[in-house]
Amino acid sequence: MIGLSHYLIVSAIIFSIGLIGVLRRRNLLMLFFATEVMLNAVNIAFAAISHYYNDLTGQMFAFFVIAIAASEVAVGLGILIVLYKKHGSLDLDNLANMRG
Amino acid sequence: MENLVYIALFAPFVSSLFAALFGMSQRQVFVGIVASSLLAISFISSALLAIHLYTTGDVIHVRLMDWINAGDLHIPFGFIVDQVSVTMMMVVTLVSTVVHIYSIGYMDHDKSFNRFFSYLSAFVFSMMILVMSDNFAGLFIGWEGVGVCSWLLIGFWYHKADVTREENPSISPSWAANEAFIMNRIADLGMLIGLFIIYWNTGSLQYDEVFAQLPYLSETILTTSAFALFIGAMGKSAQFPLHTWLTDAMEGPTPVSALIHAATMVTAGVFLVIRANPLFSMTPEVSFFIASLGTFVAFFAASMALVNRDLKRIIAFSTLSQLGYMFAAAGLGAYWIALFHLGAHAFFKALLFLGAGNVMHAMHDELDIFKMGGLKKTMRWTWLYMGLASLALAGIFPFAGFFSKDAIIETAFNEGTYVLWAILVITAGMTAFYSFRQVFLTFHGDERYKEFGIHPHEMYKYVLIAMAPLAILALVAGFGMHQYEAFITNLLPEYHMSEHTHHLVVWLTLIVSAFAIGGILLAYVKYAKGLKRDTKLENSFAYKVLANQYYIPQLYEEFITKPYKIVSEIFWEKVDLKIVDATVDNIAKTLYKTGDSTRSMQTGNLSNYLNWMAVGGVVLLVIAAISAMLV
Amino acid sequence: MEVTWIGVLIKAIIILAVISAIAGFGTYIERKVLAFMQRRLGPMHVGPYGLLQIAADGIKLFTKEDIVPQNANAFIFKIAPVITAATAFIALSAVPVFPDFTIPSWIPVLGGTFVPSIASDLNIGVLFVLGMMAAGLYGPLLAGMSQANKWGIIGAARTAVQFLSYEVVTGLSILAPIMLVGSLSFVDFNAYQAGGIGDWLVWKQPVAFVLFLIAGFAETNRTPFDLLEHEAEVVSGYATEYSGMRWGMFFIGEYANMITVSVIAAVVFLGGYDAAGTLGWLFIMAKIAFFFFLMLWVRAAWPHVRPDQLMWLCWKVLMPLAVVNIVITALVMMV
Amino acid sequence: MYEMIAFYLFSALTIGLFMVTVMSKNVLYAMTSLASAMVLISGFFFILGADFLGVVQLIVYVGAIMALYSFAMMFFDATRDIKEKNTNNALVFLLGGLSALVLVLIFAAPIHSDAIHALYPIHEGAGNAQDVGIVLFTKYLVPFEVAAVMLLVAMIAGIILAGKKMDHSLTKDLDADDEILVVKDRK
Repeated sequence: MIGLSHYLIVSAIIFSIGLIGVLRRRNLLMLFFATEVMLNAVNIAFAAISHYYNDLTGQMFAFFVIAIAASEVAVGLGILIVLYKKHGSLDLDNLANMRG
Repeated sequence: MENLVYIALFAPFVSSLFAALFGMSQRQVFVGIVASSLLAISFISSALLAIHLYTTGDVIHVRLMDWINAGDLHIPFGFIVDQVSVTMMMVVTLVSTVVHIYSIGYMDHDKSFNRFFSYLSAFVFSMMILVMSDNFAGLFIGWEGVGVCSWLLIGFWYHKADVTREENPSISPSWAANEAFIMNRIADLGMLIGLFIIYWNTGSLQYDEVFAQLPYLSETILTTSAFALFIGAMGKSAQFPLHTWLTDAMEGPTPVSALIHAATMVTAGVFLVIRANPLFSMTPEVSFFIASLGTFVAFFAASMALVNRDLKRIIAFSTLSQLGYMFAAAGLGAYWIALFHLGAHAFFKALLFLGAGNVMHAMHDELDIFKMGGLKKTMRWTWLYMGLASLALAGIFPFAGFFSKDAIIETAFNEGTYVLWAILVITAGMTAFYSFRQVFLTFHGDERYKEFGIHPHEMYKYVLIAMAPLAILALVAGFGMHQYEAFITNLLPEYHMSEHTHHLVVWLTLIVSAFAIGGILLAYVKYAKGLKRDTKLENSFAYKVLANQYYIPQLYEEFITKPYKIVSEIFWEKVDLKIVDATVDNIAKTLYKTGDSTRSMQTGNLSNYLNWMAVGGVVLLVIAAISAMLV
Repeated sequence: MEVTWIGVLIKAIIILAVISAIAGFGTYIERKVLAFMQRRLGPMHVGPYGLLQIAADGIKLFTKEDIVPQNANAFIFKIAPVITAATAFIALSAVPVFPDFTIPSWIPVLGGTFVPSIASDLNIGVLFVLGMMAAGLYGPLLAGMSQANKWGIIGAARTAVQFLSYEVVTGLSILAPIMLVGSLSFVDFNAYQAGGIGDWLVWKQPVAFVLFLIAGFAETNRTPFDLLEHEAEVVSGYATEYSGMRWGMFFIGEYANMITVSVIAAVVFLGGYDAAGTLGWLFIMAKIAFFFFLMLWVRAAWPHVRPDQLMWLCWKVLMPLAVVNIVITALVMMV
Repeated sequence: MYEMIAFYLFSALTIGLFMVTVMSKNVLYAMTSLASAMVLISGFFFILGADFLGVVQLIVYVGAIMALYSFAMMFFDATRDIKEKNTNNALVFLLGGLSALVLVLIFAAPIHSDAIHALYPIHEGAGNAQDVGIVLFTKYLVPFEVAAVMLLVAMIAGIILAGKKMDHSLTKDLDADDEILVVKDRK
């Protein structure tokens, strides 16, 4: 029988995959992808908890996460395009202007 | 009727806001006219309310809204129009209407004309709140409101620079304004404490509820609260030892002196004692202290007025002295007499000040009466007004001052406090003397101003006409005393002379009048023919003490201001710099060092930052896991 | 009747077989209808009245050389048509193509099996179909992006723009009927309009109906909105580099989507399979056929629009109309 | 039984696809695998009875968000492999692996679920869409409205960021073809 732990573990694994992506990617677009992976991982956990505790709050949060992802894409892609026009690349190493 | 209450209350507010709209712009005469009209509307409403109250006897009590509703504390924004407040409303709105019109002429050449009207109307609004509120909280708000407006108006010419005390005893308008404000704050602390005690013990600040609870309170509480409230009254009404600000407040424009520092605001202290009369009648010790202090101040202020050379300061000292009379009456339980004197005094004192304003205007802001004289020729109307007001102040029959002051002196006799009575009688004589010293020095004798190249001229016509109501009232107000007694004693306790006093009343009146007339005669003999300076007298010790206000301002400066400054400096150097600032600096230094040493982490590369973030996240996770295992 | 997995399987097979066949047959119909409307004969040479043209086309498609351009991303290039076809069929799985029936008991093995009207009756059927059709945009998109061809890229860009924009209109226009019915299930839609022709939602929601049809044309990439592969402008758009059966899959997907939109329009607005039994069959088939024919008819009658006109129509005309329609519906329902 | 099969199938597929997303050098592969994994995640939602969430995932995530990504990718060169310096790969995998390990450990440990109660229990009989609607428009009305405003703001921001002067580069006067010619000239 599949329990909550199964879903949470899958969610944790996917989250870690996303984390690895965030850490090793240098291309901003790929970073965005990795972020989406992490968001989706969290959504799985939310839906699973919602199901197993019979409480809709988890699903609500998943909805809001999706809404946030949508806003993030709208703004983030705009920034990416501006960056690309300005620097001709999306590589993070080229954008390190803020050295402390 | 309810609408009239709101009109009377808010017309000055509207006027203030309207004038404030033009506060930064050029002088606009219509601002003054609109403000005066609104004040006149307020006055008419008050008058209608007074007539209504006089004919029907209905006390109007309105509740605008719930103001504070927190926990057990319920303070509504309520207003009451009863015999006491309607008297005050009449006095305040009448005098302020006259002063507003007067100011159109007086402030004619001032570039901050509009701003002046805004402040002046704001003051009237605060004063109306003070007198109309049905609870101590509202009274306190008005109390602070008039304080702020007074500060603004005393310091109206804030751009004038500070000078030494020898040159000008009040140093500068802004200094005087600050002095007034700070002294009032000190006194307000007393008042606040009084209010807290009252609220703590009765659970309310509504007048009626508080007074209904008084019989159940212990002696100590009553005495403390009464005394604390009286400290507030002392500050606002400039009683000794908080009196120095009032004379310095003469730095403000003369209409301000007339309205605020003679007729209305300074009487707020007396009003408070009258308003809280149930409390004060239950605390005879405090009441007697009030009476004694009032008598002392009456004499004390009059003595300083004897030798002063500054036209406005003389009137200010006389204000102090008359306030002393009012407190004496209130302290002796004759509340309605105190209120009557308050009203009568407002009329003739405002008139006196406005007259002084005319003189000032004519003399190009010169205030030294030794440099005046013979102004009667050019300023006939002003002479008439000031002479009339001085007669009223001196208490000569049939002027208003005669009736009210005589009643106070009779009260002192009636209560068996013969010492107070004697002092008050002597003071009456002194009052007459200094008033007429001033009139004679200003308007009679040789024209000393000529050597200063001044060409005096009479004030505008409309200003003189506007002053007429005050003159008429100063003349006839006394005859309404019996009707007023019947009216006011509906609310205030009645006060009757004993049989014994009644028999002697003619003699008492004669004694007082004799002193007054004697004072006038003395002044006539000494000054009517011109100024003959008596250097021997002027160099005598007593004269110097009086001229320097008993050296009290100097004492304050020496024993309060200077030590305070020294203590402050010590604290600044020892505590603030070495402990507080050092702590803050060290925190900053630590942060700087930490930042310096960890700066290399900031490569500007988002990837590195993300790595660090992940390290932090993993550490947190591990901590969470370990703590979960431990629990 | 209990839904068994055998029934569902049968249904799925029926859908796959029938729709695939219709897709092939549809090309024939389309050519014929267009020809008649243009006063010519259309395919006539292969078989009687050119009926065997389908078979000839099939053979051609299957035997044509499968080309993958040199610089293309081969894997993506290969799966893109599959995505189109697959999403189109998955969408059909939640649509009631025919009424439910029981296989007569005289047929061996399967006799007595209940075949449901919808392969999987989700209670959010409408949204599911819309979602799958939305996912269908990946076919043209990936195809265009993977083929290293400028026409392809432009086609892909147009795909994204057109599908994303018109999804908004589709969703909004169908929202008003959803509000009236109070359910997202096609079965409930059918039941709501069971009372005969007077109960059809098209009478209550004419604006939504027209908007849905227009958006449906755009979503299925039909004339006058076939900008994705508009020959005169972008050669063949996303399909430029495709040949053979891969191209055929796009074709099947497009026809399947046409049928899906027709079915939704028929079920949501025109009463669905209202009468039970044989007549229901006929009715829904007739309705679907009508919408299919309508698409061909429009193709014959209307010219293309420019891309900017397409966007203008979507965002400045249709979407506001749809929103106003929803607001009015809501107000009417509230009152 | 079905649930178990579906779960393991979906889990394996999503994890695999996400691995592709994270590891692939090719943007198209990454995008495709991400989109398909998201479709599969909606499958998770359907298994969990969150039908509405599943459909929203399909329409919004797959249909809109990922489509937007791919649309934006057309501004960049999608077919070329991206070159990234991958320093410190060991650290990255250590961190990722460690976090996964710890999380799995935490979730695999027995959960004390007694104290947790449902605040908005799912009604028997009513569909998921109805349930979601009721909760969304009562308890979560304000967050819902805020989210709507946030989306509007994001939309405006996106338009302003991307839409301004789309037709010419801020830094370069040459377009890509001219650049190639310039390079050739230098040779």
